[in-house]
Amino acid sequence: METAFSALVGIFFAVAVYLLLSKHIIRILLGTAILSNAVNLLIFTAGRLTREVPPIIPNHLSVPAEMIANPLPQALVLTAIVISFSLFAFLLVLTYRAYQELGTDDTEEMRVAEPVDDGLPPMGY
Amino acid sequence: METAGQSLTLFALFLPFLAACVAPSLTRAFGHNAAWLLAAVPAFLFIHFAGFVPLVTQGGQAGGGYDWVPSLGARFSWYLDGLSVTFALLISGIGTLIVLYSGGYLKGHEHQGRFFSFILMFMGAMQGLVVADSFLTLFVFWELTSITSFLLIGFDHGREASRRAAIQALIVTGAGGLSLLAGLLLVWSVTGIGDLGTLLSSGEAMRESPFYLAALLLLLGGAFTKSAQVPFHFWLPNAMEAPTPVSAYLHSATMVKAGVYLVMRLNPAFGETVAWETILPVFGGATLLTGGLLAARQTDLKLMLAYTTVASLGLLVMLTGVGSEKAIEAAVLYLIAHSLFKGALFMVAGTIDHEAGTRDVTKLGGLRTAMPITFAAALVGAISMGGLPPLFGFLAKEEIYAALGFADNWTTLLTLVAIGGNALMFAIGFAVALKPFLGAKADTPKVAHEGPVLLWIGPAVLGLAGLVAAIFSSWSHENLTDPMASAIAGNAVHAHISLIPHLGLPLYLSLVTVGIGIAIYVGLGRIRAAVSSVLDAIGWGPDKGFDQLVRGTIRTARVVTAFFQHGHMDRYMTVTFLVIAVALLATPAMFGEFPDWPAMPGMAFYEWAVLLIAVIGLWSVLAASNRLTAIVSLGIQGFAVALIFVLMGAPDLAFTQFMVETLSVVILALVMTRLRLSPADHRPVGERTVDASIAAACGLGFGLFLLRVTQGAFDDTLPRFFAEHSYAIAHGRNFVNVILVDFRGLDTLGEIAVVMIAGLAVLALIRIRLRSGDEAAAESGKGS
Amino acid sequence: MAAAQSKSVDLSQAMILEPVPALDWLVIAPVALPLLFGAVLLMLRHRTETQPRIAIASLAILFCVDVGLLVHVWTGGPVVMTMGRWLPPFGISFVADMLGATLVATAGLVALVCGIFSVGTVNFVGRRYGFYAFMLLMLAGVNGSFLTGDIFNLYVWFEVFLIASFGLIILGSGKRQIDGATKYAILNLVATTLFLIATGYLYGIFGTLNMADVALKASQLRTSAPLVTLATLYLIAFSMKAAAFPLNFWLPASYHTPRIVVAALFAGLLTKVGVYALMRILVMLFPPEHAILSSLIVWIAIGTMLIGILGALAQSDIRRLLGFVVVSGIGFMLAGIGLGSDVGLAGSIVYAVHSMLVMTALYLMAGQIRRAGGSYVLSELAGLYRTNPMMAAIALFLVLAAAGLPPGSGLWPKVMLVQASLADGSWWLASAILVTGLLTTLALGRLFVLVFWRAGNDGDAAGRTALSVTASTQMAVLLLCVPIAVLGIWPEPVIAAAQFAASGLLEPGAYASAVFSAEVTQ
Amino acid sequence: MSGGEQFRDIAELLALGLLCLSFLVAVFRFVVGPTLPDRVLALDLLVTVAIGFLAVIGIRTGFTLYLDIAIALALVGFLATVALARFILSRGPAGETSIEEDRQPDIERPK
Amino acid sequence: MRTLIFRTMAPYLTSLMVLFSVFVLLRGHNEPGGGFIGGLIAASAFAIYGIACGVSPVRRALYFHPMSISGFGLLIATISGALSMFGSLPFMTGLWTEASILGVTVDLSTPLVFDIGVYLVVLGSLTSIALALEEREED
Amino acid sequence: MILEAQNYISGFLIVIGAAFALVAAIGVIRLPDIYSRMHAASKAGTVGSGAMLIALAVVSYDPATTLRALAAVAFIMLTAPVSAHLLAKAAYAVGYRLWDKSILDEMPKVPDADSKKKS
Amino acid sequence: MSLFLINLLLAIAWAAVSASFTLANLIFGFILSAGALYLIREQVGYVGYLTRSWRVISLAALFVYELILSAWRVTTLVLSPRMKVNPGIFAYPMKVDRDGEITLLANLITLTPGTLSVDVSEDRRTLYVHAIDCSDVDQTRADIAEGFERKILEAFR
Ligand code: NA
Ligand code: NA
Repeated sequence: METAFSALVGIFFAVAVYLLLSKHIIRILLGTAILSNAVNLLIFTAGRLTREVPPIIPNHLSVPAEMIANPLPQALVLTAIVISFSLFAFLLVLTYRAYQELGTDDTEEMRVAEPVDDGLPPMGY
Repeated sequence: METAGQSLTLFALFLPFLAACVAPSLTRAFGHNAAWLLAAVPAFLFIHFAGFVPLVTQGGQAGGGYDWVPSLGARFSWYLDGLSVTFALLISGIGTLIVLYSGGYLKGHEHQGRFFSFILMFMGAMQGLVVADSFLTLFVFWELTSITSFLLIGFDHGREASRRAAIQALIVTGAGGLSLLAGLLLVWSVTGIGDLGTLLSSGEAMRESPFYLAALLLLLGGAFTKSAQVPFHFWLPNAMEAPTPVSAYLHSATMVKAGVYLVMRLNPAFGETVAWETILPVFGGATLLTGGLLAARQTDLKLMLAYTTVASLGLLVMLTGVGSEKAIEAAVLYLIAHSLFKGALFMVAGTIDHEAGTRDVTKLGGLRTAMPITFAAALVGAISMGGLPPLFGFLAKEEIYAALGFADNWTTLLTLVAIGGNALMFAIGFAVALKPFLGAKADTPKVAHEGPVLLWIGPAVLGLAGLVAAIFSSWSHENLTDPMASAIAGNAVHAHISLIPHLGLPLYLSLVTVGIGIAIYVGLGRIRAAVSSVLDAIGWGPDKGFDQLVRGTIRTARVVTAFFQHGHMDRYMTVTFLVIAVALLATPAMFGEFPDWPAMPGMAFYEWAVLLIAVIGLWSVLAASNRLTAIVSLGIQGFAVALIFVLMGAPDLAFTQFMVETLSVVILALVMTRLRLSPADHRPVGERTVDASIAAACGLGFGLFLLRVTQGAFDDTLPRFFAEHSYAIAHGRNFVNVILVDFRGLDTLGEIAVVMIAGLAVLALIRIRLRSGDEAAAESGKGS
Repeated sequence: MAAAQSKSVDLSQAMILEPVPALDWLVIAPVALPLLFGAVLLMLRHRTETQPRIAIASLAILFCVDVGLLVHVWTGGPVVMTMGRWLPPFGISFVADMLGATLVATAGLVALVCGIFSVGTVNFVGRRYGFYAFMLLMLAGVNGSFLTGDIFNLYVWFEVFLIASFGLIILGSGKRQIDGATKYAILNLVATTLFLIATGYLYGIFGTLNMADVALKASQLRTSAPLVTLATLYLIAFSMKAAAFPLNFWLPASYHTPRIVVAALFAGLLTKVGVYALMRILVMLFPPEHAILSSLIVWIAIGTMLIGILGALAQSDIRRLLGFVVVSGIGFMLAGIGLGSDVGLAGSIVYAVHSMLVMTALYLMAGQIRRAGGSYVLSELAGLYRTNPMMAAIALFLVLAAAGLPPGSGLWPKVMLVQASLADGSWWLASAILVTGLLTTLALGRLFVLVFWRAGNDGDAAGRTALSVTASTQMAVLLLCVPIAVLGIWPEPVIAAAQFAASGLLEPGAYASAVFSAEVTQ
Repeated sequence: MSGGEQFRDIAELLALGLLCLSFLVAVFRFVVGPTLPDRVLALDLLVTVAIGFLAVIGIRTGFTLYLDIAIALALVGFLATVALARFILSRGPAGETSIEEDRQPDIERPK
Repeated sequence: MRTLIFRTMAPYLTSLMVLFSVFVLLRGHNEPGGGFIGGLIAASAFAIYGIACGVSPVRRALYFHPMSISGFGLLIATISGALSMFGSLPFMTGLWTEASILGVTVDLSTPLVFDIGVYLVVLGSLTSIALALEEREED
Repeated sequence: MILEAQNYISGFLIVIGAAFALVAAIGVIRLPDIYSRMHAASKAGTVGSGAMLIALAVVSYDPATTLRALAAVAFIMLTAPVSAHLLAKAAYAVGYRLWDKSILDEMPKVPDADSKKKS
Repeated sequence: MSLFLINLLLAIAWAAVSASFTLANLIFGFILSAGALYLIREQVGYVGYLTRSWRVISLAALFVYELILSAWRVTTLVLSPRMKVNPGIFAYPMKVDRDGEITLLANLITLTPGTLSVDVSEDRRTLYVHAIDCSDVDQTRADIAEGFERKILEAFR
C-alpha cells in the first residue's frame, strides 16, 4: 500500500511543482493547494497506513481492541491542513489584490518591487 | 603589579575619548580657548608616559592590562618599551601642540568643538595603538585610527574631494586593517600567542612556521596601506583635504607612522629573514623615490609636504627592512626628526594658508617680513628636513648613510636610492620653507599677518625641540633613540652620532646629497614640468585606479546582482526547485539511500479507484483549457484526498478535508468573480519541457524518498502511548482530538494563531486600498 | 479543581508528577504572553489610540520576561517544560537553552524598539488592521521557534511568524508592497512547506518529533536510515528561510516594500530563525550528516556573503541596499555553521545577535532618513549632517557596527569567524569574510557619505515630504544603539553566552538530559 | 457468517463498485465539460455520491461515525455549488467566452 | 444571489448548520469532530447566509465583529492553557471538573474550553474572510 | 431474525442506492444539455444517497445514529433542490443556451448585463 | 406551530423528569404530551393542529412517492438506448404567494419527475420550470396545480 501511496505522492508533487513553475500567480496558487495536499498525503503515509480503522475507542472499551490507524500523523495533517488552508486563503486574496493593483497576474509583468531598470547608485562621493 | 599605575594607564588611554565627549560642550562654553583646556589632556598623557622613560632607558618594559574578553582569551593590555614609549611621547607631545594649533586655526569655525572631539579621539586611538599589547587591542585601536581619520579627512565634507579622500582613506586603510587582522589571527592560531609582548620574546616561533610568509604578507598589508607605501601611497596626499592641523598631525607624527610602528614592532619576531630584508627595502625604496618625484611635481605646499611624507615613510620602511643595528638607529633618528620637522612644516603651511589665503607656492612670496616667526620656524624645519646641522635631521641623515654604505651591490643600490630621495626632500623642504617667504611680495587673497600665538607656538616648539634634541644628542640618545632602537632590534643598541661631524663616507654622501638637492631646488620649475609631462603621458595612476576600482566594483555588482536578482518570479521558482530536485536525486545516489524495489501493493478495487480519481483530478487541473476550469478541477483532487482519508481510517481528516475543500472552492469563487484572467498556461514549449522535467524530477525524488522511508522499521511508541492513555487520563475516545487539544495542544494553539492572523491579514488586504500617492502618507504616519 | 483523574491509573507512566516551579513558566511565557496580548489587541482593533500603549506595555513586559528567562538559564542551565505534563517525547517540550534564551531576549528587545518606533509612524489604518496584533503574534512565532523542543511544533511556529509577517508586509497595500508581498509569500511558503515535508520524512524515519529524542535515536539509525538526504532537505529548507545563496532572492525582492518599521522587524527577526533552525536541527540533531554537508555550507556561506554585499553595492534605494546587507550577514552566520567548530558556531551566534540589533537599527535609521530627507534613494538624498547631526552620529555608529569596525558590535563575530576559519584551514572563507567586510565598509561608507556629508540640495528636499524626526523614533534608535555599543565595547557576556550555547549544540547531552530528566528521576 | 451478513457483504462490494463507477463517470463529465456549469454539476454530483459512499463505508466498517461527515457534506456540500453558481452568474454572459476575451490587453487597470 | 428561493431557505439552513457545528464541537473529544471542524461548519453557515441575504444581516446576527470573536477564541484558548499555572502544573495541562446542571453531570475541562477557543477562532476568521470577500462583491 | 432482516434490507438498499447514483452519473453523461443533466443529478443522486443513508439507519443499533441518518436524508432533500435551482438560474441568466432541439422556452430572454447584477 | 413547540417542550420536560434523554424516551414523551394536549384541545385549538399535521404528513407522503417515481423515470430515460427527450422551459403561474410556500413548491417541483425550477419571476407570480418532456405542457401544469400546489395550500392555509 505504501508503494502505491508513494507513487501517488510523487505524482502530486510533480503536478504541484509544474504548476508552481508557471508564470501566472493563479496557477502558482493552484500549485500551492496541490502541494499542501501532497504534503498531507506524505505525512499521512510516512506514519504508515492502516485500513479503515479510525483511531477512536468504541464506547464500551477504554483502550482500543484492535490495531488502529496511527493517530499522530492524522493530528499533524489536520494541523497542516488548517494552516495551509489559511495560507491559501491569504495568498488567494493577495493575488486578487495584486491583480487589482497591478492589473495582471503574470509574474513577468509584476515588476513594481524590482523594476526592470532601476538606476545605478550615484557613482560619485 | 602596581594596580594604581595600571589603572592610571588605563585612565590615560581612555582620557582622550572622554575629553572628546566633552569637547563640543567645552567649546560651546569657552570658544576657541577651550584648546588650552583640551590640550591638557595630551599634556597629561605626555607626562604620564614620560614617567616610563627611566624604566625603558634601563632596557626595561612595563606591561599591564585587564581581562577584556576572556572567552576569546583577549585582554585589554598594553606593553611599554622603548619603541612604544617614544611613540607615545611623540603622539602626546605633538598632540598637545596640535590641539593648541587647532584652537587658533579653526577659531570661530562653527564646528570647532566637533573638530576637537575628532582629533582627541584620533589621538586616543593612536595612543592606544602604539602601546597595545594584545593583538585585539592593537587591532581595535588600529581600526579606530582609520575611522577617526575618516572623520577628520571628511571634516570639510561640503566638498566632494574631501568626501572622496575620506572614503579612499577609509577603504585603503580599512583593507589594510583587515589584512592586519588576518595576519594577527593567523599568528595567533599558528603560535597560540595572542599578544605582542610574548611574541617579541619568542621570535623564532613565527619565523620557523610554514605560515611565516603568509602571516608576514598579511601584516605588511596592514602596515603598507597605513604607511602609504607604493602602490598604496595615493590616499595620503588626497587626505590633505583635511584641515591643516589634521594633516600635520596625521601625516607627520602619527597615523601614517602606525604602519612604520608596526613594522618596527614586528622586527624582532619577523625580521632577519630573506623575505623581510627583501620586501621591505624594495617597497620602501620605491616609495621613497616615488614620493620624492611626485612631491617635486606639486605646487600646493601641503601636497608637497604630503608627498615628501610618503617618501620619508618609504625611507623608514627601507631602513627597518635592512635591519642592521645601524639601520635601525638611523630609522629611529629619522623618525623622530621627521615627526618634529614635518609637524612644524605642516603647521607652517597651514598658517600661511590661514593668513594668506592660499597654499600655492607659485602664488606666494615675500612673506618673511609679515610673518617672521613663522618664517623662522619654517626655516628650522627645512634645515632639519634637509639634513643640515645643527638640527636633529642631520643626525638622522648621517646615521642613514652610515648604516647603508656601499657594503655590497644590494646596499649600494639602496644607498643610491637614499641619496636620490634625500636630495629631493632637501629641495622640497627648502622650497616650502623659502619660496613663500623670500622674493618679491606676491598678491595673496588675504593680506598676510603673523598668526596668533596659537598658530605659531606649535611650529616654534617643534623646531626648538629639533634643535635641542640635536644639541644634547647624548641625552636624547639615552632617553629616546637607544631605548627605541633596542626595542626594535630586540637587543641593546647604542647610538653615538652627534652634531660634531666626522669625516667619512656618511659625511661625503651627505654633501653629495646636499649638492644634488641644491641643484634640484634651483631647477625645481623644470623638474616639475618634466615630471608632470611624464605623468600626463602615462595618464593613469593608482589614485585614478581607485575610482576605477570603486566604479568597476559597483558596475560588476550591478551585473552580478542583475544575474541573480533578476526579478523574474518564475526563474526564482525554477532555481528553487532545481536545487530541491538535485538534492532529492543526487544525495541518495551519492550516499546509497535509494529505496529497495517495492512489492506490488495489495489494494481493494475501490481504493485503486479513489487513487485514480485523484490522478485524474490532478491531470484535469493541468489540462484545463482555461484557469477557471483549473480552479474547479482543484476540487476533484481535494475531494479524492478526502476519500483516501476515509478509506485509511482517518475520519477527522476526511471531515476536515471535505470542509476545507468546500470552503476553498467558495473563497476561490468569491475572489475569482471579479478577476478577469488571461488565458491558460502560455509558456513556450521549451520552457514547459524544462519545467516539466524539473517537476518530474521533484516528484520522483519525493516519491522515492517516501518509499525508502516507509521501507524502514517504524517506531510506534507514540501511538501506543496515546492509545493507552488517551481515554484513561485525557478522557477522550477520539485520539486525534485528544492529541490536538491535549497531547499536542500547543501545536493547535499555534495553528489557531495562524488562522486568526490569516483572517486579519485578509481583512487588511481587502479593506486597505490606497489611492495612488497615499503610500507616502501611510509611511509618514499622519492621521493617527 | 482536581488536576488529575482519581481513577486508579498509574499516572507516573504517562506524566511528570513533580510540581513545576513557578520560574519555569518563563520558558513558555515568551510565547503565551504575546498570544494573549495579541488576542486582546485584536479585540480592541477599533481603539486605535489605546493600542500602542497596550502593545508597548506588553512588549516591555515581554522583554523583562525574556531577560528573566536568560538569567534563569544562565544560572541554572536549560529550562524545560513539557506541555500538558505528559512525559517527553509524548508531550511537546519547550526547552530554553542558552542559544534559545539569548535569541529570545534579543528578539524581545528588537520588538520593543520597533514598537516604540511605530508609535509615531504607524497610522490608524495600520493599527486598525492589526499592526500590533501582527507584531505580537509574529513575536510569539519567533519565540516559539527559538524555544520549542519539538520539530513539528517548530514548523507551527514558523507558520505563525510567517503568516504574521504576511500580515505586516501587506499592511499599507501599496503597489510595491503587494508585488513584494506576493513574491515574499510564495517563496516563503515553498520554504516552509519544504520544512514540513522534511519533518514528515523525519517522523516516518524516527517515529518521534521531539528533538532530544531524535538526537538520541539518530545514532542508532545512522546505518539504516536515509539521514543524509533528510539533512539535505532541512539544509535547503532552512537556507531558503535564512535567505542563503542561491535561494536568497525572496528577501531583496520584498524587504524594501513594507513600512520601514516592518522591514526593521523582519530584518531583526525573521532570517535569524532560519539560521537558528539550521543550528538546532542540522548541527545538534545530525552531527555526522552536518559534517558531510559542511564544506557545501561553507561555499553557500561564501556565496551568500559576496552576493549579498555586491547586491548592496549595486543599489540606490537604501532599503534595498539594507536588504542585501541582511543577506550578506546571513553568509557570516552560515560560515560558522559550516565550520561547525565551537568557535565558529559561537561566532555565528554572536553575529546573529549583532545582526538582529544592527540591521533593525539600520532599517529604522533608513526610516529616519526618509523622514528627514524625504526619500529613500541615495541619489536624492544629501546634506542631512547639517540638519540632523545627532542622527548622523548614530548613523555613522551603526554603519561602523554593520561593517564590523570598532566600536560597533560587528567586530567581534567577524574576529571569531575569521579565527575559526583560519583554525579550520578554510582560507577561502576567511578571505571572503574579510573581503565582504571591506565591501560592506565601502557600501555603507558611501551611504553615509552621500546621505549625510554630501552638500544638501535644499530646493529638492523641500519638494519632497520631509518631516521632522520625532523624539520617539529617535529614542527607539538610540535604545538599540545602547546594546550595540555595549556589545562592541564589552562583548564578553554575549560571547561567553554564545560559547556556552555553541557547546550546547555540539554536545547536546545537557539538552537531552534536561528534556528527559523527569524520566531519569523516576 | 450468516446468510444475511454474506448478502450484505456482497451488496457492499457491489455498491462500492457501482459508486466507484459513478465517481469515474462524474469525473469524466467533469473533464469533458464542456461548459463551466457542467463541471459544477459534476462536482455537485460527486458530493452527492460521496455521501452515499460514506454511508456504505460506515455500514461496511461498522463505524457509524462516518455519518457525521455525510451530514456535514449534505449541509455544506451545496455551499460549493452555490458559490460556483454565484460565480457563473457574476462572470457575466457566457462565462467561458469572456475568458477568451481576456486575451485582449484591455483589462481595466487601476490608475 | 438573492433569489427568493435561496433567500427563504438560507436562514433555516444557517441555523441548522450552526446547531450541527456545535454538536460536532461538543462531541469532538470522543467522536470525529472538534473545534476546527465545528468552526469550519459554522463559518460555512454564515457564508451561506451572507451569500443569500447579504452581509449586513450576518454582521447584525453575529453582533461582534468576526475578528473580535476570533481574538476572543485565541484568548480563551491561551487562558485555558495557562490556568494550570495555579496548580504548579505545566502549560496546557488538562484540568477536569464535573459540574451538575439540572441533575445531569457534565464534564467541564480546560481541553473543552480550549476546543471552544479553537471553534471561535476558526469561525471568526473564516467568517470574516467570507464576509469581507462577499462585501467586496457588493460595491 | 431482526438482525438478518436488517442485513437483507440494508444490503438491498445500498445496492439500489448505488445503482441510482450510477444512473445519475450516466444521466449526466448522456443527457444533452446542462438543464437536462441537472434532472438526473438532482433526482437520482438524491434518491441514491438517501437510500444508502437509510440503509445505514437500518443497520445501526443506536437510535441516535438512526436519527442522524434520517436527518442526513432530510438535509440532502433540503439542499439539493436549492443548489439545482441556483445553478440552473445562473446558467440561464448568463446565457447558456438550451439544447438546440429543445421545443419550448417561455422564460424571458436574458436582458443584458445590467440585470445580472440585480439578481 | 406554537402548539408543536409546546408539545416539544412538554416532551423535553418529560425526558427531564424521567432523567433519560434517550431518543426513545423523547419520542415517548412527545406522544405522551400530545395526548395531554388533546385533553385541553378546546382551549388551544387542538383540532386544527391535528388536521394540519395530517395534511403535512400527506404532503410529505406525496413527495416521497413522487421522488421515487421521479428517480425511476430518470432511470428509465437515461438507460433507454435511444433517449427520446423534448426538453424546454415553461412558465407556471402560481397560486401560492408567500415566500415560504413558493420556495417549498419550487423545491418540490425540482425533486419530482421531469421538472426542475429554474427561476421565479420578479413579481413572484410565475415559476419557470425546465421539463425533460415538454410535449404536453398544459398537462404538466395541471399536475402541479392539482398535486403539490393544492396540498401546500391545504397544509399551510
Ligand atoms: Na518557469
Ligand atoms: Na488544502
